[in-house]
Amino acid sequence: MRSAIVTHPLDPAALTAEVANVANGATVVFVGTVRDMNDGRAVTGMEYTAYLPMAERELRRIVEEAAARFGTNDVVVEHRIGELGLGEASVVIAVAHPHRANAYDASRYVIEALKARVPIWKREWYADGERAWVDPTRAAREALAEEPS
Amino acid sequence: MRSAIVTHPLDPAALTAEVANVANGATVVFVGTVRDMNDGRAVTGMEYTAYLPMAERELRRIVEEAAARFGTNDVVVEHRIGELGLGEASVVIAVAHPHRANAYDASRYVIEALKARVPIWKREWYADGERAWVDPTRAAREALAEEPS
Amino acid sequence: MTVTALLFASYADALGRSSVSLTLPPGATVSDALDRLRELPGGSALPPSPLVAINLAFARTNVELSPGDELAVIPPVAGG
Amino acid sequence: MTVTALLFASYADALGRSSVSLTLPPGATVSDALDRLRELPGGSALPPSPLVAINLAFARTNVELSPGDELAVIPPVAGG
Repeated sequence: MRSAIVTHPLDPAALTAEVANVANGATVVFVGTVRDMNDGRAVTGMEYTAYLPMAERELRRIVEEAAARFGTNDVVVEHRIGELGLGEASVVIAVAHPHRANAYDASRYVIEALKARVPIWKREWYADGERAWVDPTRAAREALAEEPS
Repeated sequence: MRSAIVTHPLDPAALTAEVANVANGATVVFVGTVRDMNDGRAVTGMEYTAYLPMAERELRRIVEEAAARFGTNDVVVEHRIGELGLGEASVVIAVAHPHRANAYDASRYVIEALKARVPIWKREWYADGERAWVDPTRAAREALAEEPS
Repeated sequence: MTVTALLFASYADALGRSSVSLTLPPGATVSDALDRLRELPGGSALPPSPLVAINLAFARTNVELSPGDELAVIPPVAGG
Repeated sequence: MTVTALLFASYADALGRSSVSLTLPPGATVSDALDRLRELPGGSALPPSPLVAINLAFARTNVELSPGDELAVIPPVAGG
């Protein structure tokens, strides 16, 4: 079990090796990468920033929760912050378990909790030169605001 | 999109690289490995055999189904046959998609369909020297047979 | 007509071979071929309704066979 | 008492700073601190009920602050 917020490029193979264990039959590795398009706008890069001590604490808790809930200590997650180019990995989650259902579910648990709770923010750089902080709640709020009252 | 049944050691990193694409934000890699215990018996290795032309055909179909159903061509799967030691990978599935939900679901689809439909068999080698073909349907059949009629 | 029956894993072990050439009357079905296999030494190990494939595609046991067909008798699969 | 308010991402951009030292009366709550932040230039950018954390743990806005607390005002998170 390990979690870290780092500034260097992530290495999915190293994290995969870290959870290897002959008691496990299934390993699930999730890699989140910077993509070239978001909400229809061309993106050229991304900048991640964190409230570091709290982000480290929340990430550690999430890994502990996943381990307890899905019954494996072979859970490792690293999130990168700083400036990332297209295709670069921002997060890698490696989970191994004797059985595949739990490996998938634990992996999914970690990424969903990370996106909901870990104080990390990202600013997209668009092809037109603009930069904007990503707000995952905006679409939902705008939809609510448009509802007839 | 690619699928193969091979006799050499699998390379998850190579398959991960194969589905990389700047349009994708999420990559899910599943690795199935030989574990040291099954149904409470110590296992020392595994031997996989296939009805090769049909296994290749079913595996290709499964990849095509996953691609169509979940909307990505970035799906690669390799299954190894032959003799495998503890901890060695028998199957690697790499899927990438713009969004994580589809990447996870497509990965899960491929492994479940593979286990249900691809004519591959495995023989476990136990610590006591015995070898036995694995029958995933045995537990269900035995439970049925024990039901009062 | 002649068809080739392929046996795998535990079925191949039980019958001591991985392929059998069967000569069957015209109109014979998969069931007829399975009955013939059951008469061979070790053939009683085949279950009542095994999974079968004809020429690489899963098939039902009431399907009629054609000369030269490759009939695979498939034990419970266990890939992954 | 004095508490330190931390601002991040769009909130830091709006107020032009990433931390503010606030002097508050005893018994002041998170809400009181947020009201004080809203009076600063750019402070109107803060939403009615932002997510907050006190000393690294998420907290409700009716919680009373203690001297030396680190109050983080947290924009919608977007990790991963």
